[in-house]
Amino acid sequence: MNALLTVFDLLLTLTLLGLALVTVTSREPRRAVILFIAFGLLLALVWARLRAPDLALAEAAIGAGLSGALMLAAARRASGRRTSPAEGSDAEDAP
Amino acid sequence: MTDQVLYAQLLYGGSGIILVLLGLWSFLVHAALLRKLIAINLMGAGVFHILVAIAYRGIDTPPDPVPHALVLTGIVVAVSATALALAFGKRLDQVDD
Amino acid sequence: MIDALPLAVTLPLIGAFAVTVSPLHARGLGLMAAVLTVASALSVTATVWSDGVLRADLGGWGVPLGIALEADGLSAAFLAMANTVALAVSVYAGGYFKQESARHFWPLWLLLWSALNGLFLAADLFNLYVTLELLGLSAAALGAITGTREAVAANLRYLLVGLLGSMSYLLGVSLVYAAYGVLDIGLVAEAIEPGPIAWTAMTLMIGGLILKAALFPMHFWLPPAHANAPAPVSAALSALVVKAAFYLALRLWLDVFAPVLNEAAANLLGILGAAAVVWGSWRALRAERLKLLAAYSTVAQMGYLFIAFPLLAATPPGLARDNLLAAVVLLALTHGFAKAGFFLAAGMVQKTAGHDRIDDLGGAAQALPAATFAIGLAGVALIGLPPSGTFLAKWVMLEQAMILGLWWWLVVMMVGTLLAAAYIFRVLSRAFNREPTPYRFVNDARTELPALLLGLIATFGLGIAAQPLWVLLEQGAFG
Amino acid sequence: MIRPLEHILIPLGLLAVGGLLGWSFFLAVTGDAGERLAPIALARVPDSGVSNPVTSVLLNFRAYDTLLEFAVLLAALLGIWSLGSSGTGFQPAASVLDGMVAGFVPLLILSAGYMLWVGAYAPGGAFQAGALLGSAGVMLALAGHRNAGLPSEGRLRILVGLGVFVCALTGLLLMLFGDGFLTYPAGFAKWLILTIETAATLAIGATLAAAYLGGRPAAHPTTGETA
Repeated sequence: MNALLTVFDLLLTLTLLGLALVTVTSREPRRAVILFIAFGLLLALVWARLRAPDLALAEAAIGAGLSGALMLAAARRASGRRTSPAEGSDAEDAP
Repeated sequence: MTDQVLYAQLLYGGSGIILVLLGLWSFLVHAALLRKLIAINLMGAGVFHILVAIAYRGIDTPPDPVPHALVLTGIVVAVSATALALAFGKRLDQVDD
Repeated sequence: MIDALPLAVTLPLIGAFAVTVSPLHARGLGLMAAVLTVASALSVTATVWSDGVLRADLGGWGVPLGIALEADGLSAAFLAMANTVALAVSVYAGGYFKQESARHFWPLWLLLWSALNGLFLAADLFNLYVTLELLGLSAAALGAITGTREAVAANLRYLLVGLLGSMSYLLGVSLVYAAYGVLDIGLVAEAIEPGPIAWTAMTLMIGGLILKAALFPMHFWLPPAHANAPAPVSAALSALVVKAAFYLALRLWLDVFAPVLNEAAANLLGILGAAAVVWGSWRALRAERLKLLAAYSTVAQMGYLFIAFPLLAATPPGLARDNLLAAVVLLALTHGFAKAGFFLAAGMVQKTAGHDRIDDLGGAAQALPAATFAIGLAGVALIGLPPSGTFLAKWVMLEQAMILGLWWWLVVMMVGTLLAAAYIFRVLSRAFNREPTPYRFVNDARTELPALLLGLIATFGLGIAAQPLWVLLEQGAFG
Repeated sequence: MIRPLEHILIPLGLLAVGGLLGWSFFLAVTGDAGERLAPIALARVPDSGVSNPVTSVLLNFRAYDTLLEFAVLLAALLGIWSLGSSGTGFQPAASVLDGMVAGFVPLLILSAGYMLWVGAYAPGGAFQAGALLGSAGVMLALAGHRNAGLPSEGRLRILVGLGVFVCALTGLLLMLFGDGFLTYPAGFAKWLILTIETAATLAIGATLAAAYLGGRPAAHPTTGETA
């Protein structure tokens, strides 16, 4: 039982970190946001495992859900604006 | 504290630290607002993850509610800041057009 | 039972609700909330003065479970300065903002005010994080209130930098809770021991605050953010908001991390402060716009405050150290009054002339005598000429640096003072370059008197009557 | 292409920071912090008026934090509003989506009420409930409702400030007529917490939905408001 839990914890952590890594390295705004939402949902799952169901609910609804919705709207605007010329380097559309 | 709990605290707390570093790296090297915001939210998630990890006291022991309350506060602060920053970004787009 | 500590935080919150709900009466309601808030804050300071340290256990649970508010001499001094300046800013804003911008200004301004008071009174490390975030968000929102490209871009950067700073701070708090299991400042101070945990936590927390206090080289966000905000907001940002971050750094340094301090960290802060003094003063001298000059001058003045850390670290506890600490606080308070007065007066110049280009200020002194006089008074305090509080404070710091044999800090402060004199006289010489023509001294009392009053307090009030500050700081601030 | 700052210097710096952090965290977790505040907090939960420990901390032991947190939410929304009106809404949704929304929104509102009530003794509470209300607003906005189901500006202004107001007012009244700021008298804690939470749920829901619209609600035809 304990060994199983240990392996489960390790897998969960590795998935979480992997998801975070692909989130920060993805250039396309919309894709990055969707990965971020997935990350938030997985984080909620991890917190449920750590006996923090209140936080799991809040993270899923606010951290992933509403932050994600806000960012998706922004990403849609961002890709709408640069439909025409440069789809290129990420550093170009600086704030 | 049993070894099982210590292992979980170190594993999850350690991954929280990695999340903070990953977010910090992304915040420093990426210029686009959306990527900076994702980065800072990831950093926040890392800090929250550390707090959740130290609140954990075993699979059948009630966890420490104080860090949980801090994290809940932090989540709401994070979404507020994200919303405000995105509104700033939207305004910049409008002024540019 | 009336407890002034929670009142000072809650009254502006209630006021913010009132002006949010009835934006048409924003100015009247806002001023009413401002007066009530000032009254409660000053009564806190007066009570600390007469009765000693004040403490309130919110929720009645007591520490470690509950949150406490605490006012000692240090908090009371900053609280009194911040609330006086904030009242002047409020009166000025009542004349400055017209209907549409007034309804946006007032609720955010009262929220910012509440965050300031909350920060000065907080005795809980996590509660401080929440006040920092409230301060950062409301400050950035206020700075961008004009909606121009420059203002929004500058304040977006400020917001992001501020978030990074508070994240670093929160990480430090998490580490403290993990290691010591408490959040109350007093309890953490009892539990803390020298070692890597305390080290890392201190670096994270003070590092985050340095970002927010715009210490060189993290100052890059400040000049555009403060120079592009409307004048009353610039005054509050430059005089109060960065000062709050400095206050908290000083508080942590003195109260929480006292057992783990070392000279290397203090020297690093001092070196950054010295660089800020030279760089900020130089850029202020080269600035083309009056408000940009004032903003760079803030970078320099924040530098002086951080030079105090190595001096404090090198001075053994006793009368000399108490005097040094009081001098630093006096410097911070004087700068608060002077910079707010400067920005408010600069706002009048900008509004009347339609621009704030220093080279084209010709005749401003004749058109706006009161504003020019306020700039002159604030200038006296920014340079550190007698009888301003800055003069006295710098004198104590210089003396202590000489006694300690740390002459290089002395050189930096001298250079900074000369540069400050140069940039202030540059403004004044431009303002006075026309034949005098008779005008009224005061044109618009509501906006010019607050600036003038702040200048007077900075130059005469805190200079000639600095003694009470020493008495106030004896309430729990001297070690 | 290797950019030295991005690919070498910053990662090296972060590695150093990470090492320091990891080391300190290891020492902190394996040190003698014991059970931190957990035993004290859990022992007092029965006196807090609610049996969910997290709600106890949030709305009783550390309720002052929560008051300031409501203020943070309000500040963010006021900042968004100061930058202008929301502008163009979303395209009206296809009828399928509209039908889904018609079913979903009441469900979300119901779950929000349930979440609020259940927060006293089970996972849930004002924040989760408020978030559900907020998502109902987001759904309506996505389906093409211009104001995301929010009321007119006058009422909306009351709604978004309600969390700050009710919590601060409760605190002050308890200070003036009771034992101290936000000190709930025995026996009333449950109802005071529920009152604050109800106000907070409405405020959080309205604030999050309004923040999603990204500007002040489009002008009501009768008021003729301009940005």
